[in-house]
Amino acid sequence: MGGYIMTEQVPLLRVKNLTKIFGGVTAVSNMDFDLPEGNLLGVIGPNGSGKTTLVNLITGFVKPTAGRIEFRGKEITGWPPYKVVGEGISRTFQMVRPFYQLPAFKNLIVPLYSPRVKKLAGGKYGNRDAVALDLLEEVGFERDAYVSYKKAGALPQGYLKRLELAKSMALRPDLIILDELFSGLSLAEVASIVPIIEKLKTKGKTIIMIEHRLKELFRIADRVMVLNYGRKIAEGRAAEVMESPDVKEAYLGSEGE
Amino acid sequence: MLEVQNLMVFFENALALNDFGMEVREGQVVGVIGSNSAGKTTLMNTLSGLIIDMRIKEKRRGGERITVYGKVLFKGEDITKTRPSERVKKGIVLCRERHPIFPESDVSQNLQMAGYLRKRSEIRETVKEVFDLFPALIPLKSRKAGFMSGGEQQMLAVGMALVARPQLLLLDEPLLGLSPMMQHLLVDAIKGLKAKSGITVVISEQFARPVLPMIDFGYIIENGMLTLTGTGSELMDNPEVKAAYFGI
Amino acid sequence: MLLGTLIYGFVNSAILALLAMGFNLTFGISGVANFAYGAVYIFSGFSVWIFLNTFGIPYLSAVLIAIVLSGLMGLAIYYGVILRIKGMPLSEVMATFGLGLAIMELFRYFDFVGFRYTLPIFFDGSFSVGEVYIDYQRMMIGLIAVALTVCLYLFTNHTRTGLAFRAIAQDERTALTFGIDADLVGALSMALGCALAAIAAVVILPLGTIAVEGGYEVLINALAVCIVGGLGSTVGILVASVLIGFSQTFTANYLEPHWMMLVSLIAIAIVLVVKPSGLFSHQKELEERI
Amino acid sequence: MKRRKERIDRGVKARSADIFALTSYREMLYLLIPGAIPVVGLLCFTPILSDYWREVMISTAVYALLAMSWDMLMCAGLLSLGQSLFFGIGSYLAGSLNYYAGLPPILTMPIATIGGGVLCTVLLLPVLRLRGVYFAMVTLVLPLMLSRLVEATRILGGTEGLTGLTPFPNQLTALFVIQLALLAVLFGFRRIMGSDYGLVIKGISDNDRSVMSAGLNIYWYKTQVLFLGACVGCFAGAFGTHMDMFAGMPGFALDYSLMPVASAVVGGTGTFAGPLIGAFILVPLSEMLRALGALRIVFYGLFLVIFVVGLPEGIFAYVQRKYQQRERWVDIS
Repeated sequence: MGGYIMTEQVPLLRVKNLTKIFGGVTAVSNMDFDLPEGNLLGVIGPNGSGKTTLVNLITGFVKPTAGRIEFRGKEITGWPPYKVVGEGISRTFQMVRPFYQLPAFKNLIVPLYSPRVKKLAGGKYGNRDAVALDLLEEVGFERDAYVSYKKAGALPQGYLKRLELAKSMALRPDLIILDELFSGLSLAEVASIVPIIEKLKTKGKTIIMIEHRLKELFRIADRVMVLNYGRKIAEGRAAEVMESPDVKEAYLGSEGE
Repeated sequence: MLEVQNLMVFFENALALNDFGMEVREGQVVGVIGSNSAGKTTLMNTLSGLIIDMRIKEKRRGGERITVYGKVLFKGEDITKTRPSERVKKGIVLCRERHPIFPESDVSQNLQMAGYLRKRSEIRETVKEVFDLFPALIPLKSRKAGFMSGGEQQMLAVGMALVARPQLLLLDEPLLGLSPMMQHLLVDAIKGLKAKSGITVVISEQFARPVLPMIDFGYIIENGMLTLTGTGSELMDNPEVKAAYFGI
Repeated sequence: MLLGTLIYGFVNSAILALLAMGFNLTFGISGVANFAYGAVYIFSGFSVWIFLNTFGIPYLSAVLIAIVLSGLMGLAIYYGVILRIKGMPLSEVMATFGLGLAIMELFRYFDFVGFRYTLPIFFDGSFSVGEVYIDYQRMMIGLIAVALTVCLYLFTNHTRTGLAFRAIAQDERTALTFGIDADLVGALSMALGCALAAIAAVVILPLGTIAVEGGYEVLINALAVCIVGGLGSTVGILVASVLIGFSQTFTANYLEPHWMMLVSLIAIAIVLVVKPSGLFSHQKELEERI
Repeated sequence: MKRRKERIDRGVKARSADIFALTSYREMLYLLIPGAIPVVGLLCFTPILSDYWREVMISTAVYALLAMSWDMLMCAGLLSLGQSLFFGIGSYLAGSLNYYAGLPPILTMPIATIGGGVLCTVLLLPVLRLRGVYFAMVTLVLPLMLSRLVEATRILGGTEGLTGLTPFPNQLTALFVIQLALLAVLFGFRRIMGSDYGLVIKGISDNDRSVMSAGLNIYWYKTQVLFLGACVGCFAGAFGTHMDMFAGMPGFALDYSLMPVASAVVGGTGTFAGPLIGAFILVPLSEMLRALGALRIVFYGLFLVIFVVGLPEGIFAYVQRKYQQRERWVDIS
């Protein structure tokens, strides 16, 4: 169990004995982990190992069967999503969920409208359109290009993923959970998004990334956690984790990568 | 076996496929490689005839106008305007992207449904073959498909396409969202399929790495246009392909 | 008293289940809420009456013809109206409702109003269980409801067309890739739904008079049962019709009859508040999973 | 020669997204004319009608209000089949205030509007979590239930209802009251939906999980929309009560539930102008069909089918598209 960063203060996120059972199938069982502030935790595991359910549990989209989630020492187990966001946790969806009928930048109006943003902005909303366009530029939409004004339904996947990222960033969160942000993106697109995440990290944001793209993930992750059948089978630094025979068998198959 | 000539597809004013042409010989595995929204799914929908159905539905709804120009020839016969169900009868079966399964039915029912146009004895036979190909599905026989993991669903989806007894199997992004182990498993399965039954496969992918080694011929498509063609190894050695799809 | 209530509660439930079956079938498969359902019900009732009294056709053949006619009417509605607006639920509801309105009021126009519009019962006579008398017709309704449920279950789970029905219900575009023709299956489901409405009509209507207002009532009842049970679920329908049927009968026997409607309405409201997607809908479980 | 029909937004439309880009009177007119049509049409045209048609206009306006209230709920993804709940509650509230307390219409109508809005919102609060057709079912059932309750308990005049209520001073006053209300609701709702708040509402019906993950309590927003819609519906009810000098069980009748939906479907949903147009077609149409006597409802039903099948997107959506887009044939080489 090496590789822990020993700190005295409370971790940003603490998950204890988290369990979720769906119609007889245990999706997440007895999950335990701590996430110190400013860390980037990578979560990997085969399909159906409970990664997305874990995200849904933390963000309140699914209520846990048992267990406890603490954020900054405050218990948030079973809170509805909007309250969890209010505490400073935001997420992206694996299957993007934009408002297809709205122009790309208008998509960001909705998160910018949230009470959290209002509180952080000192009670003033200001010109949301301008903020939205700035955010889009931050995630790689070209400034003043037509693409920001296009209907989200007409955007290619790469832009939709960026939009999804921008939507979670708009909430000014302390913890961002990225659910398979890179899935369905080409290498070039992934390469252009990685710096955005690195920049978030240098700004002191805590990030959980769920990924299949190990190469990119290992480059930026501080720690990696491996799930299989709803259980944590390994946790630690990337290199150490990948040495574990359990992980090799469960995840990479015989060949490895 | 399959020939596509000057295919152009418009979604209202947006051009999804521009002057696209390709050719598939019997027994080949052909790859269509391209990044997101390059037109791969549109191509697959056009080949399987789904686009005809989409056009009718959009028209009824007064939505986007879909226009298709060009020709699709299957065994020398023009099938550009043939309905999807007729195409399945002729042996063109598409496995759509993102795990196309029936979530509320169990695995064996899913396989039965896929064999709608085939005889019962044929279904029984192919279902057995599918279980041979994907032994992981056997213990899941009576599990509701919606409760299975993405990888299991994708196996099932490919299995369902096989039950429809294709001569030409179209796989639309079969590796999307799968873990490396699942990807290996599927690629192996497709290779085995080709070796065993000599089926013709068109596979569309955005990840060139796992696909290129197994294809006989590949088309690289960008923004709806054909940019490169060549055999699998030719493409793998091509510096541009390397730069774009291998990140080297 | 209690035994009688139980038995009549069962018959009442069977009637509700019969009424809801066709509506549920069409909705479950093609996603079309056929608001002309009540009109089809009335249509088949009147057509049997016309065949019997105007043309003098024997009862059984009149019934069969009426059922086939209703099925054909379903086909006609599908190809004539629904096909053009498929995928827009509200438009479907409005168009079928308008059509149903036209059909029912046409009967009123031709003066099909009054007590003489009754159908003869199939089997005369009754028998007694303890102190309760039940007539054969009511018993037959119960039996037919059970038999039809079993047939439908077998049909949707074990025949090719039945499986195609369920495939279309779950994912139309994927079903299309296996050569299942969505329009054809949708039309068939509509025809079958209307035929089921006709069957319900010919067995239930002999208990009372055929009235245009009955059409609206049938539609509301079918809707209530389907939604409480969870749209598209066969088991749900059975449970819901038992729930509503018994609650109605109990109110009628132990409270005053004019509370009957109120009690069943309250039952519906409570079920929906407690279990928001109906009693037996799998949708929610699956949705949570994603 | 291969050809294909192309749709292009008119230049003015593209520019009008940004108000400062308007340069000429022509472009100003382009934007203003559609808005002016209902104002001019209602306020100037209807007073010259005969008494009978004024009466028709008034009941049309009542239905149009209900239809717009329906559309407001629809914007937040709440499919209501029970607009008669709003109508009935507004009607009974205004009626009993007038009947028992003797308040004049000028007081009963605002009280019934706000009070009814609160009451309806509270009634529907427990089912706000229901989606789509399930919400529709409850809303369909509630007014039926209330009218049975009135019948069974014989409160509020039972089946007889409350009669002899204070009418409006004259027909023209009533006409202007309802038409001003109509215009206020039309432009007010359109304004609301055009704001950032409206975007959030649309977001809820489009993709509620996305809104939830944006840190907004969707149920709170749905409650607000429900209140807005209910207020408008209750106003219609209160107005109708004083118009007919009667409040009773017919207020919960299915007519008031179905007509708004029909209007919205015929006119096109989500625009408020659509339901308005729909109501102004369907209600006078049903009056004109009176000449057919007993066949009236038959033809009415058939017209409904024809409208829906002929223009599935709705009249307003179609007109708007034609107004804002050009079509032309282009060659494909």
